[in-house]
Amino acid sequence: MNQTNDTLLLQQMLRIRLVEEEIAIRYPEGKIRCPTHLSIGQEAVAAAVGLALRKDDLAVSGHRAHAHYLGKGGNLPQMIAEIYGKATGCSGGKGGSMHLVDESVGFVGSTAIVGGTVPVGVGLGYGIKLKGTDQVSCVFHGDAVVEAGVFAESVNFAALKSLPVLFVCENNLYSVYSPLHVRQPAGREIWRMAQGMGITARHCDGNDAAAVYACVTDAISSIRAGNGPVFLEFATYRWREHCGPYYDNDIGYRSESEFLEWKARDPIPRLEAALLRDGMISHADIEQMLDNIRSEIAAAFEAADAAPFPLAEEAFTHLYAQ
Amino acid sequence: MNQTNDTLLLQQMLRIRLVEEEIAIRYPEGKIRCPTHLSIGQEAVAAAVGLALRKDDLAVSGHRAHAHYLGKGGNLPQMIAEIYGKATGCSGGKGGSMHLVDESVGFVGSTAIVGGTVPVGVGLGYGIKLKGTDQVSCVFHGDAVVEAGVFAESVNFAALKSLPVLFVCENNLYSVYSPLHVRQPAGREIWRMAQGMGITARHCDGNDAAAVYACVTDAISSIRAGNGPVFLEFATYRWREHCGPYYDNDIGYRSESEFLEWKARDPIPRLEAALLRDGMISHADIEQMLDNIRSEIAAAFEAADAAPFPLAEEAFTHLYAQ
Amino acid sequence: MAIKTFAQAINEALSIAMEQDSSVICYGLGTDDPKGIFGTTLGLQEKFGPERVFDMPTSENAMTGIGVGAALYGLRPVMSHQRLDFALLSMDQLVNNAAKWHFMFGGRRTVPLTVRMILGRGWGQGPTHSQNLQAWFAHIPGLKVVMPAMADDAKGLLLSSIYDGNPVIYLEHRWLHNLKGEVPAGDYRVPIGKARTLREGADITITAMSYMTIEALRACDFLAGHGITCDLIDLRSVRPIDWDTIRASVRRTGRLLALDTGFTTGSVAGEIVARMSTEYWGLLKAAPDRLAMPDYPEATSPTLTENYHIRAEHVAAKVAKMVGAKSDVLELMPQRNHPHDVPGDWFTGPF
Amino acid sequence: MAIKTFAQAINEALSIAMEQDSSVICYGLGTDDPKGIFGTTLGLQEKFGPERVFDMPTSENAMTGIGVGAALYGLRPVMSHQRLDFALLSMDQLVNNAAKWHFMFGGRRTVPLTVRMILGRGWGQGPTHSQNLQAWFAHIPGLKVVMPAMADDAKGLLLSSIYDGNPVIYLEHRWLHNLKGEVPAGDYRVPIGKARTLREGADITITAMSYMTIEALRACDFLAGHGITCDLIDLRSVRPIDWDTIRASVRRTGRLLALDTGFTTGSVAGEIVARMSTEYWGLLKAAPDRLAMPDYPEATSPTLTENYHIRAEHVAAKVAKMVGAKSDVLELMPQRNHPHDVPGDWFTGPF
Ligand SMILES: Cc1ncc(C[n+]2csc(CCOP(=O)(O)OP(=O)(O)O)c2C)c(N)n1
Ligand SMILES: Cc1ncc(C[n+]2csc(CCOP(=O)(O)OP(=O)(O)O)c2C)c(N)n1
Ligand SMILES: [Mg+2]
Ligand SMILES: [Mg+2]
Repeated sequence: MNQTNDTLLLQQMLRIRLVEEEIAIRYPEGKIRCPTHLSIGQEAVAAAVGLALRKDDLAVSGHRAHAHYLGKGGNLPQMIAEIYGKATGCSGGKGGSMHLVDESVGFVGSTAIVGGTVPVGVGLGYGIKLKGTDQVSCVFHGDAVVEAGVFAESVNFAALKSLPVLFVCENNLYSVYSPLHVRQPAGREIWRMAQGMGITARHCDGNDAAAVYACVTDAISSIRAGNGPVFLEFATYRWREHCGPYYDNDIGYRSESEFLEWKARDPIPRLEAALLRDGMISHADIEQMLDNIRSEIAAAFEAADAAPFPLAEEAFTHLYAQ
Repeated sequence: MNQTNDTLLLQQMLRIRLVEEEIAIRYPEGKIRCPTHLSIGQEAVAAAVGLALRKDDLAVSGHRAHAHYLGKGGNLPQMIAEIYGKATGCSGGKGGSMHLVDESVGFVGSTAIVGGTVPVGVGLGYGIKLKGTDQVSCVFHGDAVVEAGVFAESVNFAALKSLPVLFVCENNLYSVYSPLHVRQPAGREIWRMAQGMGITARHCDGNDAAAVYACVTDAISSIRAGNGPVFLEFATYRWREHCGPYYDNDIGYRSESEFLEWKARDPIPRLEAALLRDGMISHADIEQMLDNIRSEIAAAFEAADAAPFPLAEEAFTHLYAQ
Repeated sequence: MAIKTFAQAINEALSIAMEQDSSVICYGLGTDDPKGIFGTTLGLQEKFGPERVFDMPTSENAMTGIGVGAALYGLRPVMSHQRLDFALLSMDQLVNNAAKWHFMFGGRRTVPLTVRMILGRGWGQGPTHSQNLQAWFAHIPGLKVVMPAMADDAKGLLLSSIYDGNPVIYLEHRWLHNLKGEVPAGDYRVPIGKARTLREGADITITAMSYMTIEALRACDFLAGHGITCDLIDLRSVRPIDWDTIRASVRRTGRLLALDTGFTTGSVAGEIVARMSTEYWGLLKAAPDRLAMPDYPEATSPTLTENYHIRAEHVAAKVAKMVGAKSDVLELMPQRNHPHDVPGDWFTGPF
Repeated sequence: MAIKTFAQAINEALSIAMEQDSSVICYGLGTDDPKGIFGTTLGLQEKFGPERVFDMPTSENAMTGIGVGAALYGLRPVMSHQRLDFALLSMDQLVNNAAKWHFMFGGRRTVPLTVRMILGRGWGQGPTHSQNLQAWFAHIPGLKVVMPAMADDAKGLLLSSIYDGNPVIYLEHRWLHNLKGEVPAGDYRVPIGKARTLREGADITITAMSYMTIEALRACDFLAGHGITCDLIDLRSVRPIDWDTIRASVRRTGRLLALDTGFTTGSVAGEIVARMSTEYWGLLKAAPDRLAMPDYPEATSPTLTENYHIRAEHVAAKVAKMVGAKSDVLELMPQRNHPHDVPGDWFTGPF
């Protein structure tokens, strides 16, 4: 198989999907003992953005960060180990699912406070600008983040200083169980609001991986060309419950039919079908891809399960840097 | 003299101007011992908004609030006494220049943290909506306030709930000594940003008292008609130093020529000339007006000067409501 | 009296307040969602409508200021944060506005605002979903701070908070929500600023609050079986602190151990030790002491919380040492049979 | 050594750090304006350019997070707040991000961020321009907190803060800016976490910080003239606290008076009393005590601050009482000849 961007995109999406599904399967065993937010249904954005960014570009994210971490090239075994609370985890077990880091690929960190890393990403952008590199700092965030004052403050500063920051907003219509209409005014278009704050902004179908990729690539070129920050809004949908492994269309805050509509827009079969149609990939290629991913995942979970826990005394380390 | 709205406007502006000038004269005596921010040059907005609001409408403001308090009908002797730190002050000496209140006319309070009363004004609006009255809650604020995250959060909620809130932004180009261009992106129009956040927004020359009045009256009708919040931006200019009684065009953050340009747009002679031209008022009327204001002011300062200070033990009262 | 969970008691208090007073409103993230803030707000929107009970944008600071404004208008808002940690975004409105409004305007107005904050713990909540910063609020003149441990107090203190003329921070520990107790019916109020002595004893005064009271109870009951009797004072309010009750007890026992669910340094427990040391240095029979969380954030991995929290056995060991008893009685202490990072077997995550 | 004001010492420290290390940046409201944050940042933008020295939008929370991000990128940002009170808007970024980043990512990264906050007082600063909330920061694991009183320490602690790998809160009292002292030249550093004993004596240990140290000095020097000698420990850092120095002194004097510029309840002074009471209950010769601000906001009117702050005469009176001396010597204490609400006659408002 010829590794084009599109096949890489597919592969990334599949990898994220299967990792998240495996976490969902394992969660009820009670060995993953931390709040865990899955990205199933939203893989296109993470995969495309990750692919469009260079390895030395930087990224930060929030509570739902597995996909962003993996898309950016983060180390899978270290992520799974972290979720299991093991000493071999990317944060040594201190952080869990909501605190991922892989500096070797520019994934600077994800944290658990809504909006908390938005200014951090902008500060990275300030560093980039000051040092004069052509890196980009990418801030992954959800639709609720734009309600946080720190978002407006951060966008204002990024625009003021024309910083190399890419804001990637995954609008999945919900914040926990709260639909947009109880949080933002009717008729609000998030990307237009960002535009009103003074930055270039666009929106795009977040379940069309190729379109996301094109849109992000454009934005990144513009940023690298020194044209300042760009805000991108992607429409997408989270399939499972906000936090935890299950489906929850039955509990009343959204409908099974809404879910099914969005499931029909699953970004993976969509890209798969296009690639098959165009002869870019064969069914056998896909099987091969899946096999590779499955064994990678199996190995990661096995290693995580087998890895040692941090010693209890490790709780009292790393408070201050020397 | 026939007390039309326009003559009332003039009278309000003159009254505010003369009060502020008297404070400027007295400040160096060392009896006014608190940070004090004068509104000289910006009287049109406070006068027009105060006149357009009903007495039972509510208002909040920030550090530069004398004009807003007076415009809304606040008690002058109590304000001067408060600035002098006297027991007869509107806040009993606890608050000083930056903490004015006169509930009898709906002036709910001004405070010293930039943006601090913006959500308070929105909360008043929520109360109004819940109780179903047709009051309006007016939030006076400066151009720096829109940089504070709490502004975006407050506007979002006001728009979401369609609250009866009037945002009055006096854009005087500076925050302390900082011009707009070090704080907000080039090309930013504040009112358009507010629009992007989902609320009705307009802008207007803040030194044309009649235009301000027309604009505010429109906005208030729309709000009372249940159409939700309105944001108004008024271009204006502060003549004296940010805090304190002096001119400071010599210290370098802005130019004498800029000041002179704005001084030429002084809202008071502008309205005065129009009224004289249209025969709405005579020179004698104006003299009479000035005389009345001067004696009112003299009396207020005399009373404040003569009033007792709060007892030192009063410092330890009013911590908790019973 | 009916047996209710702590969460149900909160729900009942809200419902009663909203029923009898149309100025009470209730909002916060998830207030009307299917989980109803761990069950505490379930059914309220159905009963009182979406104008009085509502979800909110993720705008903690403005929504607090909006509560201040609504309170100034004459409402009695109850705002909830699913974690105290999120409320860090609202310190300006809480401290610069809510706490000071009455004072800085010379007593002209009052701000009857109640802010509920849930204290997270366990199951990998991690560094930013587990902070117990009561010491911060207790340091601020103008705020009141309550920390109920028992279901009846959860109800009684919430009703008192709502009807108090001042801003009250109501801190509820996630590990208490499922605990049950007898809860008086109707508009039951527990006065803010009054502690409750849950056990009486001669050997030592123990002060505790919130979930730490539960651990302290286990320790006291165990020790009582071995001849060591403790005065266990459940503070219930940490601002104001009921000094009279503490004084009376310390005067009697001559020993003091202050417990706290927060970081040790600068804790409310430290304040109690400090003040009692100053006032009663002459009559203390032993050095006063405290047990609180270590001066580290709570990490995520289950093994990293094994030695982190103060449990009944630590309290018992400390008391034994302070009263000069042999501490090998501790080996007799019954062990818990559920993992250390959950309040009970009923808890299976994720939040 | 040159004589410099406290503000000049800060300016010099910033200039030296920026000169020798291009990763140091400096920002905050008014940083490059004609007043240069009470003179502390004057001339820096001219020397180091507008990319490294800049004003900012009134966005305290984001600008703190931006400092965290810049620090993670490898810069050493110094952010300034003209009043601590404004920094209340940034507690989320300071406490949830800056303080915890190193810990919650298992030590992978460090956040060398310095946040200067100015403590207001007097001339009607009023309730929200005068808060001394060091107890808050000192309660947070992961933060360091320094509070210099002397010009040399102002310089030495600022340089140490900038080069520390951790977030440091640097608290400077407005009433110190014009005080003068000898300031060593060059890259002079004072270690964070080390106190300084400014007066040695036998009768009592006094701990103080920031402006309170100035008042304590006057008290000590007056008392020394009347035969009462004090160990005066200027804490300089309030997290970490230099317990060794305090311990050594208390062991020697057997008496402790902790002073604080913050609200009494929950103060750092209380923490010192608490810990020393626990550790040294057996050897204290008198009840340990503290003097701090009352548990009320600072009001605006000059008469309302007359009895609000702790001054040298209060310290002297308290010490006299604690050591059992006749307190009528206090009548001999020289009176200040400037009004109580200004640091000196040079101050004529407005800010
Ligand atoms: C400041 C803050 N408030 C509330 C929360 C609780 N919370 C966790 S995730 C979340 C929803 C965020 O929604 P969104 O940004 O749309 O991301 P999504 O979960 O949809 O991916 C909320 C409210 C939090 N973590 N931080
Ligand atoms: C949160 C906060 N940050 C900084 C300050 C200091 N400060 C006082 S007034 C002011 C300027 C505000 O400018 P603007 O809103 O434009 O009002 P203006 O003074 O021009 O009337 C600033 C920054 C403050 N009071 N509060
Ligand atoms: Mg969402
Ligand atoms: Mg302005």
